Amino acid sequence: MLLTLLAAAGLALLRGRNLFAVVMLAGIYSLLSAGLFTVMDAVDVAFTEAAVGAGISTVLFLGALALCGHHENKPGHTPLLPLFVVLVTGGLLVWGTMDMPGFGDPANPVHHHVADHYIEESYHEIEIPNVVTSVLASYRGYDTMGETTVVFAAAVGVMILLAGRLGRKPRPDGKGDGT
Amino acid sequence: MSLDLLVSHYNYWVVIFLMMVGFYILISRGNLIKKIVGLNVFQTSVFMLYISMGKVSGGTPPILLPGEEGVLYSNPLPHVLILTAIVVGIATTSVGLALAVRIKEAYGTIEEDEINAIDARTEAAE
Amino acid sequence: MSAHLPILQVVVPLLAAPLCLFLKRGRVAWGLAVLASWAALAIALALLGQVMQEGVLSYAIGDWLPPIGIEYRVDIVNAWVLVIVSGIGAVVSPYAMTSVEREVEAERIPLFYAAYLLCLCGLLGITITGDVFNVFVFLEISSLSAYALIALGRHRRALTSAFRYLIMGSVGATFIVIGIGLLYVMTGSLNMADLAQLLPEVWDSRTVKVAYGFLTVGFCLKLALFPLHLWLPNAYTFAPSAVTAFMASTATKVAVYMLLRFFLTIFGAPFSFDVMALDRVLLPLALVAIASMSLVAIFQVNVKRLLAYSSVAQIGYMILGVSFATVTGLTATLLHLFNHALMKGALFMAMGCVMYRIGSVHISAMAGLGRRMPWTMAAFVAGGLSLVGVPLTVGFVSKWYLILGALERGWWPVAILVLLTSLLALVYIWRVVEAAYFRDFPGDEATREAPWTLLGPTWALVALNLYFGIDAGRTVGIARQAAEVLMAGISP
Amino acid sequence: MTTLLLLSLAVPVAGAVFIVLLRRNPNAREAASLVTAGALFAIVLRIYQAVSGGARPEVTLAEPLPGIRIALEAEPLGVLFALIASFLWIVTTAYSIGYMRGHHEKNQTRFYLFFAFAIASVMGVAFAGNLFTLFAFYEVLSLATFPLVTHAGTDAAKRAGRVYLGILFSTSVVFQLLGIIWVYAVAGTVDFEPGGILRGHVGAGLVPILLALFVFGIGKAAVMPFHRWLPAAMVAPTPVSALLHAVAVVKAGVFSVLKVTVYIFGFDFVAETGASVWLMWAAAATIILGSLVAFTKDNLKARLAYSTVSQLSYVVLGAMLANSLGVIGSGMHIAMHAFGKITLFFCAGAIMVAAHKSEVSQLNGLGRRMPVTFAAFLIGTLSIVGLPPTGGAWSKWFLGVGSVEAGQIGLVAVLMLSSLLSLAYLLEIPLRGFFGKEEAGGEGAHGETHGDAKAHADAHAHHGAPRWSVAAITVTAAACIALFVYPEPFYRLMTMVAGQ
Amino acid sequence: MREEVIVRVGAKVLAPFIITFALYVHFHGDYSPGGGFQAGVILAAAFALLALVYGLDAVQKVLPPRFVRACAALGVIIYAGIGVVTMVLGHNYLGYDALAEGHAGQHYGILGVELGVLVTVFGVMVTVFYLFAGRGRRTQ
Repeated sequence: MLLTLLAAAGLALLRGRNLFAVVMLAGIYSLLSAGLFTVMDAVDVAFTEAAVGAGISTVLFLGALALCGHHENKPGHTPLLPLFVVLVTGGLLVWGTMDMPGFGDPANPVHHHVADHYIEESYHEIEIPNVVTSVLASYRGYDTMGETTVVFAAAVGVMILLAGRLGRKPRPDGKGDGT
Repeated sequence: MSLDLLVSHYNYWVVIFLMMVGFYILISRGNLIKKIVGLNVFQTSVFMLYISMGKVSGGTPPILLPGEEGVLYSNPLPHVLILTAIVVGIATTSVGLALAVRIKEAYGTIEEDEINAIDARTEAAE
Repeated sequence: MSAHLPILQVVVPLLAAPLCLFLKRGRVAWGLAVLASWAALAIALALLGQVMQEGVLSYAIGDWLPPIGIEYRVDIVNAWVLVIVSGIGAVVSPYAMTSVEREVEAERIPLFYAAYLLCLCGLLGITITGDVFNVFVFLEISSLSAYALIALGRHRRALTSAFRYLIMGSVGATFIVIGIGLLYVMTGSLNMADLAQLLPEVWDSRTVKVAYGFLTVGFCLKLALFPLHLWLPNAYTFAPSAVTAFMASTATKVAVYMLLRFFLTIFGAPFSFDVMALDRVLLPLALVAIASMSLVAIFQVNVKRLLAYSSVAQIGYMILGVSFATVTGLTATLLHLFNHALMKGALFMAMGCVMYRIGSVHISAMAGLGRRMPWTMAAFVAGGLSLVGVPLTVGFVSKWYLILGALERGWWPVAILVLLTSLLALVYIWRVVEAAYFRDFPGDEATREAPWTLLGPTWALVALNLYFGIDAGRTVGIARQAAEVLMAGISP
Repeated sequence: MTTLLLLSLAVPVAGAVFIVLLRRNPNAREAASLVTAGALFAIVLRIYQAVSGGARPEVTLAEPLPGIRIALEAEPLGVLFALIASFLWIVTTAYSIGYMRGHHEKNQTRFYLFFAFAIASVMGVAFAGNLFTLFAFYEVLSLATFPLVTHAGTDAAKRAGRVYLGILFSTSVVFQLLGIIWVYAVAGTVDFEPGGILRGHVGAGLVPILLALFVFGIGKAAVMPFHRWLPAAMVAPTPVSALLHAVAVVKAGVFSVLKVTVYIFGFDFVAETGASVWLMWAAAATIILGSLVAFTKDNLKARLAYSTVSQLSYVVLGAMLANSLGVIGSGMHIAMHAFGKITLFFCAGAIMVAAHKSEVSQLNGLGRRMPVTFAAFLIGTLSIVGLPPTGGAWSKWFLGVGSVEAGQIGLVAVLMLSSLLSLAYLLEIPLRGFFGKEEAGGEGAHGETHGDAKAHADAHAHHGAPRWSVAAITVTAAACIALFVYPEPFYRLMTMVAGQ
Repeated sequence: MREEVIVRVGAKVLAPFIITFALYVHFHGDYSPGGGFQAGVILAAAFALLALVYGLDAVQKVLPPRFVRACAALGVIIYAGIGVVTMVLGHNYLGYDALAEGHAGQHYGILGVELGVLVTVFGVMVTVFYLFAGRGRRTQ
C-alpha cells in the first residue's frame, strides 16, 4: 500500500512542472518512505528521514525556490536517451535481483555474518539496548565521524557559495580584475 | 518466473521502479532544482533498497529487550549505513541548492538549455 | 605513535579543516593548511616505508577488530597512492597562498583552506580505508568540498561546471552505493579483505555481476573515463588555478585507485578478467578516450581546457594499462598515476602563474610570454615535454612500460596507437610553445615574471619530473611490487 | 679515461654556460666558443688514442629504469663520429664568427648557446653505450637544434621548424621507440654489444620489421619518404646548415643506423636473415631520387640539401649491405661526406654573405672575384662525387666493392649513376663561377635592386668573404685532399668495427 | 506579521518544548530511536521556527551567525578530538574503552561523540538556514 502510494508520488513528481508543488510532493514522498522504513523496522531511519527529507530539505528547497522562481520550462525534446539509459539501468537491476535472497528471509547471509555479532554481543560489549546506536557510535563510529565531516563540508560549501557580499557577481568574461 | 520469486522480490522491484523514476527526473530534466529533486528521489529509493535488505520477516526493530530470549531482530547494520547516507544526501542537496541559487543570480535562469545558450553566446563573443 | 600512523594520515587534515573556520586571516589558515599537508606527506612516506619493510598494516578503529569495526588497511598499493595525493597537496598548498589571494575574495580564503583540507582528507580517507562503506563516506567529503572549490572560480561558468560535476558525481556515488549494497546483501560484510574471501562463493550470481556493473559505471564517472568525462573539462577550466592543479593531480587518480582496489583486491583478478572480461570492456574505451580526447585537445583555445582534455586522454592511458591484465600493464598504470600527477600538476601550476600576471589562459594571451615570463614558460615546456613523453622525463617512463605491456600481449597496433597519440600531445603542447616564443607580446610592458612563491612550487614539480625521469628505479620498483600485489589478490 | 668521456659532454655544456655569462661582450663570447671547441677536440683526440689502442672506456651516469642505463662507452665507430663532429665544430665556429657578423644576425648569443648544446648532444649520441642513451640524446639533439632552425623567427622559419620537429619526432617516437622497446621486450637488454644482441632471441620473420623500424625511425638519416625535414631546415643560418644539417644531425642519423645494425642486430645476423635486402633498395631509391630532385633546384642550399639526402643513403646502404666492406665504406662515407659537404655549405654561405646570391643561376662569373671560395667548392664537389684526389674516392670504393660482395650488382650501377648525377648538378656551380659570363649589374634576373644595395654588394664581393670564413673554407677543402692521402685514422677505426 | 500575536505566542510557547524534545531525543538515543543527529536537526528547526516568526535579525541576535559557524566546526573537533584522546590514552582511535573502566568507557564515548554530532548538525543546519534566508532577504 505504501509502496503504491510512493509510486504514485514518484510519477506525480515526474509530471509536475510547478516546482512548488513538486517540492511539496517530494516532502510527501519522504514522509511516505519514512512510513515504509517504520514498517521495515528501521525506526531510527524513519525518524531521520522524516526530520530531514520532509523537514529540513523541504525548507531548503522552499528557500531556494524563493530565490530561483518556481516554474519549470517544458522539456524541449523527447528525452529518448535518458529513457533508454534508465530502462537499461532498471532492467539490469531487476535482472540482478533475481539472484538476490528473498525479501525478509532470516536465513539471508546479510543477517548473519557481522549482524549476528551486533545483535548478540553488543549488549555485553557496550550495554546499550539500541543496537543502531551501538553500531552507529561505536562499532562504526568512524563512519559517523565521516558523516559529521560531510555535514561540515556541506556547511563550508554553502558558506563559500552564499556567504559573500551580494552583488559581486562573477565576471562573465572570467578575467581577473587584478585586485 | 515463479510466483515465489514474484512475492519474495516484489518489494525490491517497486523500489527499483522508484529509483528509476528519480534517476529519470535527474537526467532528463533541464531545470536545476528539478534535477536535485530527482537526485533526492533517486537516493531515497536507494535507501529503501538497503532497508529492504535489512528487514527480517517477523522481526522487530533492533532495540534490544534485555532478558527476553528468542526475539527476532531486524538487521541494524543497513539502518546505520542509511542514517549516514541520509545525512550525506541532505549535505549534497544543500550544496546543490546553493549552487542553483548562485547560478540563478549569475545567469538569471536555472534552465539548463538557456544557460547553455548564454554560455555559447559569450564564448562566441570572446 | 608509529602504530597510529594510518589513522593520523586522515585525522590530521580532518582536524585542521574545522580549525580554519576559527581563523580570520587568510595567511594563518594558509599556514595551517601547509602544515597539515606536509604532515600528511611525512606520514604517507613513513607508511610507505613501514609497508615496504613489514608488509600489510591493519589498524582497527575503535579497537573493534574487522570485520566488526572499520579497518584501515595499508598495503603497498595504497601507500603509494597516499604518497601521490599528499605529495601533491604538499606542493600545491604553498603555491596556493599567492594564487588564491589573487583569485579568491579575501573573506572566503579561510573557507577555501577548510574546503581544501577536507578535500585532501577525503581523498586520503578513500585511499587508506579497508571498508567499502567508509569509501563512500570519504568520497562524499572529498566530492562536496571539491564542488565548492570549483565553484570558487571567477567565471560564472565555474558555477555551472560545479553543478554539473555535482550531479554527475552524485550519480556516480549513488551507483557505487548501489553496488556496495548488492555486494553486502550477498555476503553480509563490508570489510574489503573479508569480502574478498566471501565473494568467490557467490561469483556466479547475477547480483554480484550487476554490482560489478554498477561499480564500474560509478568509478568511471568519478575517474572521468570517456564517455563519462563530461563534467571534467569545464570543471578544470573554470576552477581557481590552485584547485585545478590539486584536483587534476589527485582526484581522478584516487578514482583509478578505487577501481583497482575494488576490481582486483575485492573481486580479484580472476573474476574481473576471466568472468567479467573487464579487460575487453576497458580496452576499446581507453583507446577511444586516448585518441578522441587528444584530438579534441588540439582544437582548444583555452589552455586550461586543453590540458583538461589532455587529462581525460591520460586517464585513458591509465585504464589502458589495466586492460592489459598483466603485471607490466598495471605497473604502467600505477607509474602513470604518479607521473601524470607530477606533469599535470606542473603544467596547471604554470598556467596559474600566467593567470596571476595576465589574467587569462587563452592561447592568444600566451603570445610573447617566453620572454616576459621565461621561467613560467620554461616550466610549461618542461612539463609539456614530459607529457609528450620525451626521454629523461617521467612521461617517458610511463610510456615505456605501457608499450612494453602492449608488446607483451602481442598487441603491437595498440603500441603504435599509444606512440601516435603521444605525438598528438606534442601538437597541442607545441601550439602553446609557438605562441609563447614566436609571437610578440601585445600587453603591458611592465608585465614581469610571476612571483617566486608561485614559481618555487611549480619548479619543484618540474624538478621532480626530471628527477624521476632520470632515476625511475625506485618508482618503478614500487609500482611493480604494487602491481604484483594487485594481481595476486588479497593475502589472508 | 672515463673522466674524458664525461668531459666530452661536460665541456660543451660548460662552454654554453660561459657563452651566456659572456653575452655582453661578443669577442669574449666567441673566444669562449672557440676555446671550448678546441678543448673538446683535444679530449676526443685523447679518447681516439686510447680506443685505437684497444681500450673501451665506459661510464654509467644513471639508471632511469631498472636494467636500462644512461651509459657512455667509447668504441671505434663512436670515436670516428666524435672526431669528425668535434673537429668540424672548431672550423664552423671560426666560420660562424665571420658569417654571423657579416650577416648582422640577431640573437647571436642564443645561436652560440644552442650550438653548444647541440654539440653536447652529438657527443652523447656518439658515445651512447646503449639504445636508450642513444635515443635520449637523439631527441635532445632535435630539441636543441630547433631554436637554430627557427633562428630567423619569420613565418617561413616557424613553418620549417614545425616540419623539422614534426618529422623527426614522429619517426623517432612512432618507429624508433617502438623498435627500442620491442628489442628490450625480446632481448631483455638494449646495450650495444659487438656482434649484436638479437641473435637467438628473434625469429627470422621479425628481423626485417625491427630493422625497418630503425631505418625509417631514425628520421635524421633522411631515408625517403622521411627526408622532407632536411630541405625545410635550410632556412637556418648557413653555419647551422653546414655543421648540423650536413654533418652533426644527419650524421647522427646515419651513424645511429650503422651503430644499430652493427651492435644491436649484428651485421652477420642481418645478412643471414636477409632482412635488409628491400631496405637496400629503399636506400638506393633515395640515392637516385635525391639526386634527381637536386637537379631541379636552383636555390643553392636546397640543391645541397637534396644532395645530402642522396648521399646519406649511401651510408644507410653501406650498413644494409651487412658485410664488412660495406660497413667500412659506410663509416668512411660518414667522414668523407662530412668534410666534402661542409666545404660546399661554407662556400654557399660565403657567397651569400659576400655577394648576396642564393640561386645557382646567379653565380655566373662570380668565381673570378671569389677564387678561393670557388676552388674550394670544386674540391668539395670532387670529394662528394668520389673522385681522386679527394677522400670521397675511398668511401665510394669500399661501398662499390661491398655491393659486389653482397652480390648486388644492380647497386653498383646505382652508385655509378648517382655519381654521374651528382657530378653534373654540383659541377655546374664552379663552372658557372669560373666560366660563366657575368651579367650586367651582377644581379641577374633580379636586377631591380636599388643602387645603394648594389654598391654595397659589389663592395663586399670585391672584399671577398669574411676572413674568418675563408680560413675555415680553406681548412676543410684541404682536409678533403689530405684524407685522400691519409685516410688512415678513419680506416683503422672502421676495420676495428668491421673486424670485431 | 506583527498582528499575528497567536503565532508569536504559539512559537514562543512551542520553542522550549521543541528544544526539550531535542534534548530528550539526544539523551534517550541509547534506549529508543534518536541521537545526536536527529536532536541537532530538531534543535535547528526550533530556531528556524523562531526566525520565521520573529524575523531573522531577532534570532541572529540571540544566536549570532559566528556562533553557529563555530558550533559547526566545534562538533567535528569534539568528535575527532575524542578519538585523539583515546589514542593518547593508549588505545586505538575512537577506542572508548580507554575513557573509563568497564562499560562506562563506551557510554562516555558514545555520549561524547553524539554531542559532537549534535553540535555540528545544529551549527550546520542553522548556518545553512541563515545563509538561504539571508540571501533571500538581500535579493528582495
